[in-house]
Amino acid sequence: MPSLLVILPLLAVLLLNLPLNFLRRLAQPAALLFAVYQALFALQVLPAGCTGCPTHERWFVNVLDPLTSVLLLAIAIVMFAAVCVLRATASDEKHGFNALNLMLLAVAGMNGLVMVRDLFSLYIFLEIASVSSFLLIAAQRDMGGLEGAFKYLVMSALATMMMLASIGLLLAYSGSTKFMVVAEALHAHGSHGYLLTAIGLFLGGLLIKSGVVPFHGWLPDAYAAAPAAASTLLAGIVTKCTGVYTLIRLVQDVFGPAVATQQLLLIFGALSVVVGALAALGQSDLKRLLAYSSISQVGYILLGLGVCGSANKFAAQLGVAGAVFHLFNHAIFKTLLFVNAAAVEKQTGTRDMNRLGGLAQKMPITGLTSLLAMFATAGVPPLAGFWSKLLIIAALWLAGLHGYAVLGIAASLLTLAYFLSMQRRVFFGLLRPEFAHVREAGWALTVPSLLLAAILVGVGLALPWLIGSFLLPVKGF
Amino acid sequence: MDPNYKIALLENIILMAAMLLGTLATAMLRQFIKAAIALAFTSVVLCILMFKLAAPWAAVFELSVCAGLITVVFISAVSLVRPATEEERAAHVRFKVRRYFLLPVVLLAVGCGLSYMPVRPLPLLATTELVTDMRALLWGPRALDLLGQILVLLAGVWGVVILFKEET
Amino acid sequence: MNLIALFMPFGIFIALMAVVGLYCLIVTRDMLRILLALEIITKAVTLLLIVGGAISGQMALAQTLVLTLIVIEVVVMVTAAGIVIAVFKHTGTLDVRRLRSLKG
Amino acid sequence: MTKLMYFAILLPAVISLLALGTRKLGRVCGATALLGAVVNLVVALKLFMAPETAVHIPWTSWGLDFTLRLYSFSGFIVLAAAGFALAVTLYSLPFMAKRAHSGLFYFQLLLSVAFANGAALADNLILLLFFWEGLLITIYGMIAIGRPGAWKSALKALVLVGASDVIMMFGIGLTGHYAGTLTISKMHLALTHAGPTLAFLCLVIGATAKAGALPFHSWIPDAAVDAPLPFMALMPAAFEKLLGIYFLARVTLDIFVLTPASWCSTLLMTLGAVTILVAVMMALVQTDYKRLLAYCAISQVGYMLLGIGTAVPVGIIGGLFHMINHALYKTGLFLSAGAVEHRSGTTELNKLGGLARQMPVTFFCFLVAACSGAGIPPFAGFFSKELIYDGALERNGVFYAAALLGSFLTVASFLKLGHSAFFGKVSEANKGVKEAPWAMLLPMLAIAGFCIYFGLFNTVPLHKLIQPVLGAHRLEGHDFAGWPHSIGLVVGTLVVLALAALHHFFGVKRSGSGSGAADHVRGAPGLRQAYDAAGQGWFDPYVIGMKFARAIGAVTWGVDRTINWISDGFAVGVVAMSSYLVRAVHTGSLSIYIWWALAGLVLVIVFLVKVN
Repeated sequence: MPSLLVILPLLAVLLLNLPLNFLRRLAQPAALLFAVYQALFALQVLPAGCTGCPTHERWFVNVLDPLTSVLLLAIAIVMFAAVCVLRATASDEKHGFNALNLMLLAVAGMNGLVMVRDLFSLYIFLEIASVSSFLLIAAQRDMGGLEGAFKYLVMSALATMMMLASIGLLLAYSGSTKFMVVAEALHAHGSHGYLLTAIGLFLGGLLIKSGVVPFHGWLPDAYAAAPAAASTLLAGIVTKCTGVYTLIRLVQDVFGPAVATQQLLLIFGALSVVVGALAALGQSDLKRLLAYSSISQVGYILLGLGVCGSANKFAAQLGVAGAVFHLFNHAIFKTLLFVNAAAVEKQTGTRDMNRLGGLAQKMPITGLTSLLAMFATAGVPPLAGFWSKLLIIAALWLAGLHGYAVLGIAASLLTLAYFLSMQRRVFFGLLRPEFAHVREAGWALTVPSLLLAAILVGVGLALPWLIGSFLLPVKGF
Repeated sequence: MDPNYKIALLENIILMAAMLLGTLATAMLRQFIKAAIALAFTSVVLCILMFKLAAPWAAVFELSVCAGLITVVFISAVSLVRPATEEERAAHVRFKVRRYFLLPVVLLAVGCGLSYMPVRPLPLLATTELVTDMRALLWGPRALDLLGQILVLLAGVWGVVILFKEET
Repeated sequence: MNLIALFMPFGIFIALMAVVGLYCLIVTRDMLRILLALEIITKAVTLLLIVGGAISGQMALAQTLVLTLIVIEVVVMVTAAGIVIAVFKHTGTLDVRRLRSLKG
Repeated sequence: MTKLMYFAILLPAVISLLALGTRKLGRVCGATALLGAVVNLVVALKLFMAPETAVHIPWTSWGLDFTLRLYSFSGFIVLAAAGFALAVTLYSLPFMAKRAHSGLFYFQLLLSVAFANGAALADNLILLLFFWEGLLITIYGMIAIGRPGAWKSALKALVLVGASDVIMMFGIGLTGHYAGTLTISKMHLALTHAGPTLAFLCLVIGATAKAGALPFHSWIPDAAVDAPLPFMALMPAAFEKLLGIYFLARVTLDIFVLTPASWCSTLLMTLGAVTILVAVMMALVQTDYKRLLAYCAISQVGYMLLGIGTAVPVGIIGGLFHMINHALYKTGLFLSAGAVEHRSGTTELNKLGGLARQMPVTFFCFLVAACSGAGIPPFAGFFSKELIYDGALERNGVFYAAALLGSFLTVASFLKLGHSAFFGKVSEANKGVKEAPWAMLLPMLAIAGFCIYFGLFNTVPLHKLIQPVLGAHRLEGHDFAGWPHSIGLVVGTLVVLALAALHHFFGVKRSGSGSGAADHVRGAPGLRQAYDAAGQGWFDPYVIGMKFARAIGAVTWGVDRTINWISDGFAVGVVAMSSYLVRAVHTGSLSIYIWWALAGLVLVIVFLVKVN
């Protein structure tokens, strides 16, 4: 029952807020349980999802294709990690409880978002996830959080306005907001300026939401300023769902991979890859570095998506498969890195990398898993990130876009450079005397770290199996 | 062209011009309260326009919620922050008008540009399914939107709880 | 029927309203005015949705969309106002230029 | 049975993780490792008994499939590996007890078992390569945890074995290309064209390098000194030989069709003969117990190469039989070296002596293993060597002569080793030496038992283990069990043995001590210069390679300096500058960010409209 994935969090929020004290204590286990349920559900429909799992119900009919199922799985995993981080870092019970409710709402929004097939419903669920995210960022009412939330809110409102304008224009033309109807209508006069304006407006909105250069201004501020649990959820999955997933879905299903769209995706993708990596290189705030790294990695996803309409069918298939795979991988390793950042911040009280150092001795699990995540991000075999980057770069090369392929490889070096600098400044080197008594951050942070690291390694090793059964069919619907 | 349509169009254009004036007033009025009231005025004109375009439900909603509730939100917000900002506001006034000098130029450029832009004709698609009963639509195919509304409202409630509740 | 001919008179005004909103959004330094600017753009978009429904004949659909849009609009505005007030309590000002501690 | 095959790979791996987890717990970790080895042996026994079977799980469309195949040969290898693993694990319990990193050692030992089982069972070349490379990692790891500074030897092993593996990878690619499949059991390539021949040579290099033949051998003697001793007994003495020769046999028997007429066969035999002679010459002059054994092990690989290279049934059977015999007696010898090291604290022959009285059981085991290695009837090594001689003689008398000469030198070096370690005067330091603990003796005795058993009752191993590998149709009705058929060969061998003994007594008389029995060889005109050169690493490809690399490095130094400012000053500068600029434009101002977004939006729309 896919609709349960939206209704259960809603019911949970309603139930947990009944004026009964013991219910509050059940909140975190309930949220974890829900995450596990969702993960199991997604895993169960994943194998059947290749052809599209038929679902007979009122709201979500036949929506469980591979792309949606993969996103559902990623949402569940990131939510699990975020709830764990919340448990470890919440300043007091009240804050923790508030944040948990908002997380449940955000997850309900994202679950709906990946399952709807209607432009306007998409907007609604997008807005649910976004509003919950603003509130999660601002929840502590500290200055940084408020600033980040305000910037995010304004840019996000701008983005939704663009999307709504596009929906209005398309409504006037096609008389509907359903993906299928709009896609057919666009097919008839796809090259008319009016419709292209509509598409452009929607793309612009999505590019803001995904934080692609030059639409990205809000992203580093929001990521860096948010409380640990919120930034885990936000960086791990919210922007991936609201921006990147939607972009993939709409470009594939509704707007169609026109030549101009592809070129735009490639240009913005390349710009993001380079600018994100360059900006990350000079950061001293750990979370801000990770935020810029996110921009850079989203650029890779866009590059992969940019060949989705290539004349070389195999390249197109590889590109989309790579984009979706990288989306999933990025959700995993970025979550892992944010969990570790939360552990470091919790144990040392700072995120300034110039003041850290040598923590790998004291926090071996955190150091090791972030090394893994870093290798995965930079694309070191056989971790998951290597394969997805390989797919993307291979697709670019096959499609004849050699320049972009070379750029992708070169930017990998930059990725490695800024992550090595991070690893060196935080985990290696000399341990500062004030951190002599730092210890590992406790199970609530190490368990999700280890889990996510295991997923990274496992997915990387299982690639030969994954690629035939899940990844390549993504393009096939 | 149908003369009735032309008259209706003229009325609509007059209304939209009023709306545009309302937005300009919202943007440029010095006092915030007045700006908020100008926004409410814009909403009222939009409401009339909706009535004319045969959207009574939306019009009622626009009138009650946007013209009413949102104005209240703004006014109460500004009353919450007013005391300390009067001086600052005064300091801004001097160059504030100057900042809006460019707006008429931009508006003129955009308006002219759009009016004289050559656009190929685009045929209207024959709509396949025409649903006229709004309630049937809202409870039928678009029931998902209602679920979404509930979720958004819940998020809003949490927003109020988190942001407005005094720290104890 | 030509969609462009039907749409253009509305389209120009909607675009002009949006431009007013965007202009205000960029030049203003008052955080509450930023919210007003967003509201202006929202008005334009609301009108666009209604016009879209009117042109395609899907008035019922357009109305349901506008209903939902208004609900969401209120929630976003309340949230935004809450954030602005919280910022004010921290800094004692509504100047958006003060929101520049996160940079680089 | 398919489940059993998974068990054979997964169980040791899982238990290895357990050992890693309990590495701080000393005895618990050892017990875990022992348990792992026992479980593995049980699984291996069951596998050996099981009928021929295969697993095939398609992975990719281009031939990388998960394919395992259990048949007489792979079952035999898995069983033998399991036996050695158990013996070495049991032996390590006392040996590693007081040493650092014992947990890591057990972890890697069991992991090696898993990889070895995987490599033996794999029926897909890429899959095989995966397990093969896994062993490379454990080799590196196990050498590196030896005495301080062992990482140098580990690196040498990694580079040399890695280099040969790269060649093998290339060979696998070529083979897959020509055969059109990567499944080993589906390949039958004739060595008639240049392409397949090149592929064959690459694979042979991979296999022989793993077995430790020239010229990829030089890491073994270094590792012998640096690595923990059980590693030597396990890896170079047993696993590497088993797997290397196993793969060589599969390359020559299954993947390619090697005929006696082919020049490849002659090449293999020549390589074998050269390996025998060069390595045993080196062995003869060593003054360290372990180094001597290491060179000896290399030389024995030559016999196997020679036997398999003959491409006639008797030679192949001899080679394979020698593989298992050699694994047995060389493991036994290394274990005896470990026992000596464990008790006396040194393995330098000059400092040893007279241990036969103090460590009688160890001496007995050494004696049996050495006899087997020297080819003295009726020990196992005698029979396998006779078969190889037979095969060599069938092809060409020169190879027979070389093998016989090698045998002479082998005996001489074993006599030197035994004499100097176990006879003569007891040195002052070794006065209090006692017999090794039972956990070390038990594996040694078992191995000694097998050396005798496989000799006296050689029908059993030959009928059950070796001859099924070739299959009835290739044996052409021959049966190689029992006593050698040719009396002439036996006489020849006995004469050589006697000559070696005479030579030894002559040497002892001349130099006055057991360890100096071969000094006259070391000092012989012509040979002395060769030995000196070898001592300086002139024949060591690693050393040569490093010298070469250093020379190139010196030449490119100047070029490098000129490029340096481009890469260091220029490229890094550009990156740092752009990074600074990028950060500088992120002023934190909301309206600027909105500007960017709007500009982007206009760009998107204009681009879309214009390009369409």
